[in-house]
Amino acid sequence: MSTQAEITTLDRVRDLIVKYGFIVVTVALFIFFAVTEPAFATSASVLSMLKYASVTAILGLGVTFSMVVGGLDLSIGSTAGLSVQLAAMTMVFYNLTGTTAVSVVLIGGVIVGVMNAVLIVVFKIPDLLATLGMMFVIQGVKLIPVFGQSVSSGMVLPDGSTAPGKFDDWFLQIDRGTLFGIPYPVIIMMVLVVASWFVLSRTSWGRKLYAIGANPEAARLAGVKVKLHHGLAYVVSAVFASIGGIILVSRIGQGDVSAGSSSLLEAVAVALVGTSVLGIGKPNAWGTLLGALLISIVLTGMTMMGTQYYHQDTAKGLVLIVALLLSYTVSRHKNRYVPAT
Amino acid sequence: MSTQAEITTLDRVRDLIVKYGFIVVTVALFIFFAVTEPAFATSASVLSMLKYASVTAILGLGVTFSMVVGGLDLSIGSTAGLSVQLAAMTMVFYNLTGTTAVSVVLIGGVIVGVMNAVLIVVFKIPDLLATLGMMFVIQGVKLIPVFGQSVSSGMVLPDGSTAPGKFDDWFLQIDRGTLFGIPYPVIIMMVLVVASWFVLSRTSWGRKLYAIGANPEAARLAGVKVKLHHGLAYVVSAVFASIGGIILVSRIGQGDVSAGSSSLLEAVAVALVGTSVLGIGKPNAWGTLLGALLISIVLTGMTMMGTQYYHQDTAKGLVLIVALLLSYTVSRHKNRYVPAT
Amino acid sequence: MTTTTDENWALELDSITIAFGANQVLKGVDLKLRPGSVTALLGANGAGKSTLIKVLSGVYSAQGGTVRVDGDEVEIESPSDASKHGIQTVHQRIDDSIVPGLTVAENLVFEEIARGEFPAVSSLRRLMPRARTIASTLDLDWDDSILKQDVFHLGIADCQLLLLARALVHRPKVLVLDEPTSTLSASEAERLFALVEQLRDAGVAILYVSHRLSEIRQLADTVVVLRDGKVVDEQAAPFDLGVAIGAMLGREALEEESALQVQRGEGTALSISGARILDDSALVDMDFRYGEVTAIIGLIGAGKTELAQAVFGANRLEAGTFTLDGKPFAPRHPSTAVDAGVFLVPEDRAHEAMFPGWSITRTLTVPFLSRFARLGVMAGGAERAASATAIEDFGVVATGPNQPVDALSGGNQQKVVVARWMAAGPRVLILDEPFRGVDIGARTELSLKARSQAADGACVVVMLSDVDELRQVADRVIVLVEGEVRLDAYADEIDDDQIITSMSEVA
Amino acid sequence: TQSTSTPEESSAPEETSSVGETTAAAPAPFDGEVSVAIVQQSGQGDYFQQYLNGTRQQAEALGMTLDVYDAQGDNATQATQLEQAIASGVDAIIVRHGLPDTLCTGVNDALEAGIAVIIYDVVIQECAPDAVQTQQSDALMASLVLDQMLADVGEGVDVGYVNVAGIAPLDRRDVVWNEYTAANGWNELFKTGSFTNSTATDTAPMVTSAVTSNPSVVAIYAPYDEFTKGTLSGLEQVAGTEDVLVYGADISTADIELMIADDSQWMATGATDPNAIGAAVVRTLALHMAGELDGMTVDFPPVLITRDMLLENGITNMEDLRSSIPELNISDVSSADWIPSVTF
Ligand SMILES: Nc1ncnc2c1ncn2[C@@H]1O[C@H](COP(=O)(O)OP(=O)(O)OP(=O)(O)O)[C@@H](O)[C@H]1O
Ligand SMILES: Nc1ncnc2c1ncn2[C@@H]1O[C@H](COP(=O)(O)OP(=O)(O)OP(=O)(O)O)[C@@H](O)[C@H]1O
Ligand SMILES: [Mg+2]
Ligand SMILES: [Mg+2]
Repeated sequence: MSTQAEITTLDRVRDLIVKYGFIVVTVALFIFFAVTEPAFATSASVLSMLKYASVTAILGLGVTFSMVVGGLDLSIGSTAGLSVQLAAMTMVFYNLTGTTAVSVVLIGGVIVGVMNAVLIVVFKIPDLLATLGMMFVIQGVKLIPVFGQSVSSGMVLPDGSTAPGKFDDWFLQIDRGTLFGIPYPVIIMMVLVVASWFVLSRTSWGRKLYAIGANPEAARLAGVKVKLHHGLAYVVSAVFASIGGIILVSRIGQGDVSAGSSSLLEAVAVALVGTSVLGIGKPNAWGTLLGALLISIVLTGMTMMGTQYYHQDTAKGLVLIVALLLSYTVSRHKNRYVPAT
Repeated sequence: MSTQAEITTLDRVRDLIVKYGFIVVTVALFIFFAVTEPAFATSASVLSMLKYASVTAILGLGVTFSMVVGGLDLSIGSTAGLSVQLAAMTMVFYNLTGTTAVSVVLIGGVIVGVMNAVLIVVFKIPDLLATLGMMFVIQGVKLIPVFGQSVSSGMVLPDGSTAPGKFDDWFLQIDRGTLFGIPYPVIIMMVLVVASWFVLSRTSWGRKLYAIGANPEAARLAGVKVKLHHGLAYVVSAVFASIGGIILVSRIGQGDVSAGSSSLLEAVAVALVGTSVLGIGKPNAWGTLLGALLISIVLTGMTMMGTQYYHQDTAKGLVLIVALLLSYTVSRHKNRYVPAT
Repeated sequence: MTTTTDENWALELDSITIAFGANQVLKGVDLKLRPGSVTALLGANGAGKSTLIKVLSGVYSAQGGTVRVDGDEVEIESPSDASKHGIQTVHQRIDDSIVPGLTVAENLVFEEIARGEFPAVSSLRRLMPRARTIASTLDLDWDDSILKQDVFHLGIADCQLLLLARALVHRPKVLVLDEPTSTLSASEAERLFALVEQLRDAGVAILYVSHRLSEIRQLADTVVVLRDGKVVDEQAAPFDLGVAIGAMLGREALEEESALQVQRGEGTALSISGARILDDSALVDMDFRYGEVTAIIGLIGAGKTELAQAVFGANRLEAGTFTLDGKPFAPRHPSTAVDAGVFLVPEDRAHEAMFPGWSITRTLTVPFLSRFARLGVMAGGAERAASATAIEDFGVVATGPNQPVDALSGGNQQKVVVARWMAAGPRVLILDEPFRGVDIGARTELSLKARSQAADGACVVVMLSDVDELRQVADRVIVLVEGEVRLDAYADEIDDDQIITSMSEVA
Repeated sequence: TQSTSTPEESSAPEETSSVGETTAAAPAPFDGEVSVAIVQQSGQGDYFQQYLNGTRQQAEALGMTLDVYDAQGDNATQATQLEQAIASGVDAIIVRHGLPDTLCTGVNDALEAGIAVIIYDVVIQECAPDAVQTQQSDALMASLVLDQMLADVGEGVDVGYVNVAGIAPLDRRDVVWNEYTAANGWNELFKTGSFTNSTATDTAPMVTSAVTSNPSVVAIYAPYDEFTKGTLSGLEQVAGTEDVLVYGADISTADIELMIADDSQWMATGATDPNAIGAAVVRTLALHMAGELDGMTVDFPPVLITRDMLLENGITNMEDLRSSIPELNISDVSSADWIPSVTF
């Protein structure tokens, strides 16, 4: 057994590289930009970086939950977009308070989540397919009550009347307000990251979710209510999307028809990258956060260097790939491990 | 064996429903539109529907190959976009012939495919991650040589000179020309569908690909060069994307920065739907074609009925979900036969 | 280049070594196979048998040592190299060789497809003749409808037969069988033995891995014992298996099975009435009592798994009601059964009990998370302690509670999945084929555990298809044939012949 | 094909509009059934929704039936949909936005098929001279705003620019911008912006970073209201940029809300009323079909709208704006005594 002990020490060394290779990339990039761009490392710009990471990170956390149970929630972006419309409608069309708007949005999220869950666990449609379908549906449905228009106060309704309401100041503060100088979105993001991390890796529920992702049949035969929890994971995912949507709409200050649509791939990207950081090799909250930060750093840094937007896509992709090379290629032996019994 | 014989007869009944449930949806929709919209069933509009489906179908076939080996090529849309730029550059910037442009595009496709393959089989990066990274990279890279602009004949280059070349008439005919009244894109689509179907289900190579997707370990034990063929599938996928791109650019008649980007999700959708039609339960060429036709029918039909664009998204999603319900919920038991990795 | 050996061996392995990371699994294995003879490879779980075989078949390439075929040194870098040199292997894990999604026929000819021995273009119809040929080598009575269906419709046993046929059709020089009977019924096994003997007489050198001594007695000309990556004993017939087992386990063979003290329990724990187990079988009633080990024995397809899973709430029977301690018991989901103290150790541990990459600790605690959680928050300490104890009690060979279960050998994996349920103090414990791919040492330990659990008052039910195994563990015997009870008696009231005859009598 | 009057079709808000009186009988072909199709590059966003609304209302007023083909920003789709429109056998086609080379062939096919074609904002004259060419004057729109900017910030200052290349109207505004920067010694410190399917949201962070590293800019020109929105929320993230002035383009109720917000930095915008344009295009088409249109090109003049003006007149939405700037209605453009002009 001494031999096997060595194996694990070896593994530990490998893990170190895998674990920190990615973080090193992030930090290195940060330092690089901080040096080349004096304005980069200022507290103001760091905060705004965090702030722009927040929505991606929060959506990414949603995706993470769906990945933990072995699926992938493709409806996350459009769900965020739906929230934007719901919030705007509630306040502008129906002249209700921001609190109401938030509740409406969260309820909307739960409903979407439940619909995904039903399609997947009751009707047995593969996760990817079901959520892809929902993505299209939501994208369309969300625009029906607003006649495909961006909702803004004072807009004229079909009946010719003018929309009575406007955005709550309180609601606008969700994105703009700060606590001890830290923007609320950043605080919300951190709270959700810590919560997700705790739930996933410290609670029995999280353990069940991972079990379902690892081997649903074995989980079922161990008495885990697979369908229930598989479905709940998608409800969580959708609720996270709604929270992201709330921040988005509070940022835009009006119901933007297209908001959220571009978030999907980025959210999936950070969640996927998240699986490869910290050497955990499975979806996890901190990894997702790190992924979001990395992307935010790259975008901000490059814009400050005055590069064209399309160079940023290139960089985003390259960084992603480099990070993956670091993890997967270094820790390749782990993956190759094929138990023989 | 007797019990098993019964199983299969039962299955056969189920299969009938599964097999035709989807086709019925498609035909039903076609008839519905044909009745409500006189202009819908005219040969002209049927042809343009087929033409409209061609690019989605061809990209969908690419995705199908990547799915057959158990992966999913997310770089397909941006590869098509890359082809659009390459073709435009070759003809407009360098004043070369359409034939050269086609070759350049195809070579470009092979290169992308090989890069995907290397990332996946050599560096062991999970398919989804690798191609996602490539997607971002290509999206950016394709814009660098064209300064982020849509290339059109007579455009002014940064050095102040005017671009010398223009699109070949021959090249433009790829999309606009017809044979016996059938547009080339439709012919190309059909050729590729038949070819893909033949390769996948009638050749040893196809069986190897399916084996790699279903049980790589078994394939390896039997002596299949898993890495090689897994990689080749991605080369095929990228080449299909390039062909789709050629049709796109010939249709657009100039470089278009945004071309292809909207194709990804639709291509994935039709390929995924394809797995659920004809009761085959695994990625297959005819299914993909049918998926593309269905979506084309829905979009055209609704457009003629003069509905808002967002109703079309809704419909697209609903049809997708209905089709899936038909297949997966009716043929629920088939899922048991999906390999438990 | 040829070497000067006194005798011409079909296959010579010379000090083969291989390590995974720093885990030296094979430490210099020497092995010679005579043409026309059967060499049995014995070894405890984790001894390295499967690994050695994977070296032979080109799955892993040896890091040290040489391989000679017919005296010529050969490089075996890939599975196709192996078959090029006439070495055919049937691996232990069926799921590593079957390709779901392809038809039975395509699976039969798959190796030939893989090696490009088929024309690049070949419709299913063009594959059929070859497929029929291969099936016929084992005279499998598979008609075209079966050959054309998805291989996933096949039972686990049929899959095993398929793979055997696939290997045998090549008339190999060297045939390697890694625990081929662990999923076969007695009759199917007999058919296999006949075939093995026939091949031996045809001059094939056969390497045969099994944990079933009866088979080895029946088949083997030579016995080689592998222990911790080295050959520790080699015998020619007639064997002293006691010595062999001693060498294999590194201690004296355990007490004779007949030393088992039959205990009669009292108080019905679980009773089954009017149950239809298989599609069209007659209704059956059964009672299971506390304080005794009941073995349900039957061939594959007898419906043992169906019954077990129904009691555990994992699937439903067409008809039948259960009562637990006299109260009606109708589990809709395994969770209900678990709460009621009714546990099942499933048949296929890889697919039904293990989580890829999960540590021993996590694997052990899944069903009982609430016991290790306060307000839903896991108490890591309690968890680790519990698993340390379990590893201790069940003698699991592992680096510690954090080692991934799938890095253990078969026997130790089985110990873990059994320990998971036994440690939790079951009222009714059902074990479905608990001894599959488990060496005698582990088997004995597991049997003793089961018996002591019964002695402590639990109701233990074991699903088996092997009489030796039954003798080792059971107080009471129920013979199940096609979902119907053929015999129900205490172990000391009947002899093996009665059991075997009733097992194979069909209505 | 359903006519525009059916409810599910007019689900876009019908800005309160009034239909003018006609003093003469309609000439051929308007004495009978006339069917029109609009083939638009994108229908997403307020501007295009209002444009389409104007088109619908005017078409309805003229008793035309209208099919809407919407490529959702996909140029290849637009090409195919143009074919479909031709195939559906309408009398006239309105082509709105898109790439010249993409549409040229289709437009000519339509003309050959005897279909009247009117183009909005696609530079296509040389390849399809028989199509009526309309556009809002982007050059004028840009210079109106930039004159205002010059008046506000003066010459020789540091400025920022939010725009992307490759989109026809934006390129036309770009030309003017370059003239002004050259002429007035404006020092362009950054050019940024991202044209995606959520332009405003994606542009904001880029502006934030650009401004953070170029704190000395006093004014930013963002000649497309999605850019302007992005610029505003981008600036919000950077302390000390409260007095950077923003100059935009286009107008909608949503935009007005942003311009009149307390201490809004959006000073001026050059705009046409999309509703009015949408309507004017239909009127131009009608004249053309009746053979009464002289010339083959019509330009729709934009107006300058400043924040001060909005505040002074207490303007909160498009309605107020139109009532206080009637020119926006351009109802006299392409009008005739037999055409019931729609005003908004
Ligand atoms: N791919 C691998 N990587 C690391 N260790 C491995 C690998 N395959 C096997 N091992 C280790 O090598 C040892 C021997 O495994 P092997 O499967 O050969 O045992 P075995 O004799 O076949 O046992 P069983 O009778 O249970 O099948 C075990 O400790 C196992 O953990
Ligand atoms: N993996 C499988 N796929 C399909 N059919 C199976 C599978 N396993 C078993 N069967 C079939 O289900 C029926 C009952 O199998 P079951 O496993 O209950 O038999 P058993 O009595 O438990 O024997 P054993 O446990 O040795 O397989 C048999 O016809 C068997 O062939
Ligand atoms: Mg083994
Ligand atoms: Mg069984």
